[in-house]
Amino acid sequence: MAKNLKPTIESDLVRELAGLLDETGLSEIEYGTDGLSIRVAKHAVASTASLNPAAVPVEVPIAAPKQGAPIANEASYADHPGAVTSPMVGVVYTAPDPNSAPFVQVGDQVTKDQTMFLIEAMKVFNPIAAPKAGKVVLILVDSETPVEFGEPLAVIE
Amino acid sequence: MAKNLKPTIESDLVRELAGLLDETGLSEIEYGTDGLSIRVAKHAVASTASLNPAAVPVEVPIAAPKQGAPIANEASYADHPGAVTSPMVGVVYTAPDPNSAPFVQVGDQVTKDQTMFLIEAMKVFNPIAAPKAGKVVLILVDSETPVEFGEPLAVIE
Amino acid sequence: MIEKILIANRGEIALRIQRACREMGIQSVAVHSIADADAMHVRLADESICIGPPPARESYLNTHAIISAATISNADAIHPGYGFLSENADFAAMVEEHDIAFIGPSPDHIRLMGDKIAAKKAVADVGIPILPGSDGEVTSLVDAQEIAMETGYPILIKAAAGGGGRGMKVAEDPAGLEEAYQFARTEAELAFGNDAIYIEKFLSQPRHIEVQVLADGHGNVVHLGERDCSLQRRHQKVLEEAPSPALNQTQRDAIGETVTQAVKAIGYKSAGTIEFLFEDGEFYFIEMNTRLQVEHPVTEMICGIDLVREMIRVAGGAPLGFKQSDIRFHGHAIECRINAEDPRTFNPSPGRIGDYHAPGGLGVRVDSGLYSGYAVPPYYDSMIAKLIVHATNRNECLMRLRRALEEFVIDGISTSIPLHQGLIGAPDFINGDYDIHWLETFVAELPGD
Amino acid sequence: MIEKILIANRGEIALRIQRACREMGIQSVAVHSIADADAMHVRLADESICIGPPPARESYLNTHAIISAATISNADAIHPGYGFLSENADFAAMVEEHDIAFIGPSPDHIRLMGDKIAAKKAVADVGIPILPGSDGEVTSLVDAQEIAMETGYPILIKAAAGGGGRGMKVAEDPAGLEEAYQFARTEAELAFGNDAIYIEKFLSQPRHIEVQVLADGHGNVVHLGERDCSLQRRHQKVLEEAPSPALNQTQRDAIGETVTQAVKAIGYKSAGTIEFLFEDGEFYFIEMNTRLQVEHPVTEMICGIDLVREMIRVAGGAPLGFKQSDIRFHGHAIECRINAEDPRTFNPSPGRIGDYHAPGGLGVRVDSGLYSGYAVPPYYDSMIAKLIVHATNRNECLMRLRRALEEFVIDGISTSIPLHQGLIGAPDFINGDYDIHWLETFVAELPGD
Repeated sequence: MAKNLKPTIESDLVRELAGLLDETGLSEIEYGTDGLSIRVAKHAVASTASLNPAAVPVEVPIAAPKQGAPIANEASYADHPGAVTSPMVGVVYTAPDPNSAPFVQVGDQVTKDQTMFLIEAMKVFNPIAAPKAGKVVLILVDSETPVEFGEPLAVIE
Repeated sequence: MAKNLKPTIESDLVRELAGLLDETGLSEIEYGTDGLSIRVAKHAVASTASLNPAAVPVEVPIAAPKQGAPIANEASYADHPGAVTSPMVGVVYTAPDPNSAPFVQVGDQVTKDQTMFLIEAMKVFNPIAAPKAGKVVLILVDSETPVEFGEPLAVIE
Repeated sequence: MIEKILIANRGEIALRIQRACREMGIQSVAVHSIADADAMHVRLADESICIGPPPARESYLNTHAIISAATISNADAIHPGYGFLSENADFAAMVEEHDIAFIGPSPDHIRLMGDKIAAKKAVADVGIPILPGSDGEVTSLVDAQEIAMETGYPILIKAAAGGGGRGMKVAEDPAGLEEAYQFARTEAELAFGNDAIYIEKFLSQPRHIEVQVLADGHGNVVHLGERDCSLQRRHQKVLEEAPSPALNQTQRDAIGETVTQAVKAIGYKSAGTIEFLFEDGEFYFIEMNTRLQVEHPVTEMICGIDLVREMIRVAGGAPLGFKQSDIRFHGHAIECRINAEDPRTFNPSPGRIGDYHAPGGLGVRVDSGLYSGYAVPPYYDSMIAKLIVHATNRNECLMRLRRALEEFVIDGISTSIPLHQGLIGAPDFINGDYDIHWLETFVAELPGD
Repeated sequence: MIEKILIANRGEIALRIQRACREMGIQSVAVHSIADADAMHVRLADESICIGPPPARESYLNTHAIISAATISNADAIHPGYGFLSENADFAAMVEEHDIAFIGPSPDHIRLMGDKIAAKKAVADVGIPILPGSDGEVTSLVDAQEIAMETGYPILIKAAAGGGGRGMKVAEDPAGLEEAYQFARTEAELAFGNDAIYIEKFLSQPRHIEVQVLADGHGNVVHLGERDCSLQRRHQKVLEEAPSPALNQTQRDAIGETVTQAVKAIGYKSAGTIEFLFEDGEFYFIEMNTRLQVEHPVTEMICGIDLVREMIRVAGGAPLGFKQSDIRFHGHAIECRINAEDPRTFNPSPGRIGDYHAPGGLGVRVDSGLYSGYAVPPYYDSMIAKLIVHATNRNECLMRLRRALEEFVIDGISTSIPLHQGLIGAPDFINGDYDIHWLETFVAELPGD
């Protein structure tokens, strides 16, 4: 079913902040821009044993209730440079019809603009074209399942 | 404001805030402008770690409304090892009566158990004795003013 | 029976509707733009679907994406909230064509009330008092001059397709009429793609008073009293209260009855609001809002009725569970709209919330999707919270409001809380003595920094 | 006129009283122990005075410190809240001797109701139904045997100085009487320094139903309906609701009238509660609480009256502003007491709060001094928040409660929120079918970890 799009962990940024923490001798840095916030901390007393869960170096804002929809693992592919993401809400089809072979399969070489999927929205079938040429290394959706805007469908490398 | 650019860390700003932290002797700085917020903190290294969070005096909770009564500067003397603190709520007197000289003055040497103040509570005058011998370096209250429990009255060194 | 509702909105109203769904045992689907992935209503939703990028026209106004989202999630109803698609008749029709219930009035009623000239005629026909002026569209300057003379100056020229204060021009006297006429037509064409204009008497010191109605489409219509929304800045309501300090019980009962009969006569269904200007004891129709309003909570507080619940029930075909005689009004309620903006310059102030602590205790309600660590996105309306207080009478309500505003902590961004604190200390406001221009003057006279 | 009130309490009730003061334009003085220097009510106070170290007997029970604090701050009244000194007649008398108004009943009424034998006699004389049993103290085993036989087994032996469930022993039959008698006397002597005991009929499946009254000392007394507080664990109330699902309107009106007349007859002043056991349609007096109660908000929600405000008004000499006929009851309210404790083991869980987010929206009230970063001290009662919801009827109230509990975020410590979530899903509770033993059984049958 539909999934939340969640920001992936920007590990490099965390490492950079951790470096700054050491360099400056701070015990905490919180860094926020729209859509991303990182807090890194290193408490002196935590060097022997971690008494305090707040010492975990990365924190996503956590004050909101947590009953929301589960976070899909595939969401982390959305920022992959070779990700093919859904430009609309709809139902994805991996083949032109149920009796045909899929448009693409893992391992296939695709050319730029080659049709990889169809997405049905408002009773219209919209072809989803490969954004670049390359090899299909992952297909992240099953045929006839709903997809949301921005959801990763496949990865091309 | 473009928000979809890949975020980066403004390391120089963090370094500059860290420098300001050292320079000003603060333990925390939060800095926010549109679309960017940075918080840096440096906690004093606790000499002994306590398992009881209620006993840790390091962090002042920050979410509560701020309209509360102002915190007296003298409050910081309460933890001074030579502080003489009020054992009760009442009105303090620095002299046995308005026409007499004060019990003690700054610069006086006091002996242990020497009367330094009177505190009137429930119409009873309670003598406040020096907890140890030493020199009176500070007197923190005026005569006939109200004091609360634990309020520092004087400092002996 | 409605079993799953897609909420085609964001912010506090999405959360408000979601709460009603949860309390009714109805599943809810949150749709959101990329910028709202961390929003409270998305986190609390049974299901959530990202429908587009941050700009509203590509997400919250993207009718295809929303209908698709409803289809793939098997939602059997859509609640549009306020703003966005809530008064878009074509969208309402499209929803119905997909066999999804639109939680609101019929497309025809939305369309009728969206055309200000047609709406005025329609409500006048069913007994709603209107401002004297032209009988529909004015198409020539000569006609305008004649009508203005009959109506009496000053007069107001308004765009037929306008609303929310846009597309209006005052003519103080015959000399100013031609310029105002040409200006209004040009602006109407530019702003709405439709240069139709009409003329109304201009009131100098009116109050904005509106009457809330609920209709079930089975012939049952009730009114839930009035709201006084005169405190406006640039035609945006800032603080609303109910009941209005300006009405007496006779006026209240009379306008309520008039509105109820009119709404019944036009065959309206769902919640709706008829807005009036009120001056010298007379009501004059402004427009009918065919949707839930931002300020609906003040009505809920004084009449004890959950308006969103009733909208959902009615959309599901249920009759109203009460008659006019069952409705009792209790005490006084005030709502403050809290915006992410500088309280003096009114510049928007999006950004990350630091500490957040909502006021609590007796008679205090907060409708907000804020939480500590949430980032207010810069793409949408600046309203981030509504503080609603209720008390036995207006004076106690003001005191409670003062107390609650003092308790409210929203760190990290600027908010309009200080403006509200100033407002509730102003003698005119304390006395209930204000019109629709009062707030602009109050703001202009605030001491500078 | 009272101009400054010292609040001799802590936690949510101190904040509750402070809010009432602020809404009435009355200054407030917070007194606190060292452990509570960062408490919300201290931070919000006009003035605050530290009165002692963490242990309550040296701070919140330290009468001298509190009176001194009132004196140095020129407070003209003291509100004792609940617990601590609220039912200490000597303290009330001491306050009055210092020309400070005690916001509560007279010392004589506190003393009378503190003696359970005397209280029972006094209320029986003014028409309150009591449990059959001894006519006052029982001083010999022989008397006990005779009275028990007349009353009918099982019987309950209670300490005259007891309360809150302490000092009670059941005798199932004549054979068990001697042991129960000796045990009860010894325990009464040990627990209360007073071995006086009395005998009452033992009810097997009673509900706990209490009636709230307000009296102004000028002869005006009203009742504000009942609360059902049957959901108890170890004699501590866990969840309260109003009205009781067990009463019909005739029973409600009858007990309300009985209590009102009785309270008038004894000349009582201020807020008070008469607690009953209710079984088979009959009420039996337990005790009268001569103070504000933890669960007072459920009454406030259904009758729209601010009980703390009225207590303050009455203490200042004002007459009640309403008669019984002015009081209307609306809908249903439930209060959940949220404790800092493990929801399964009930072990206390003090400590620092991480994220804190209170539920909001229509019909939801939170009374709590919690905030993000606050440390719950280990020295006091574990109740840290009260969640009160109000809705049109009991079913909607349950749904709203469920929704509000889901929204409530209190991180960093364990709380009893999961217990409440379990409770509101239990069919017996949903049906309103429970007695004072029900919750103990429910808790015992909860699945283990």
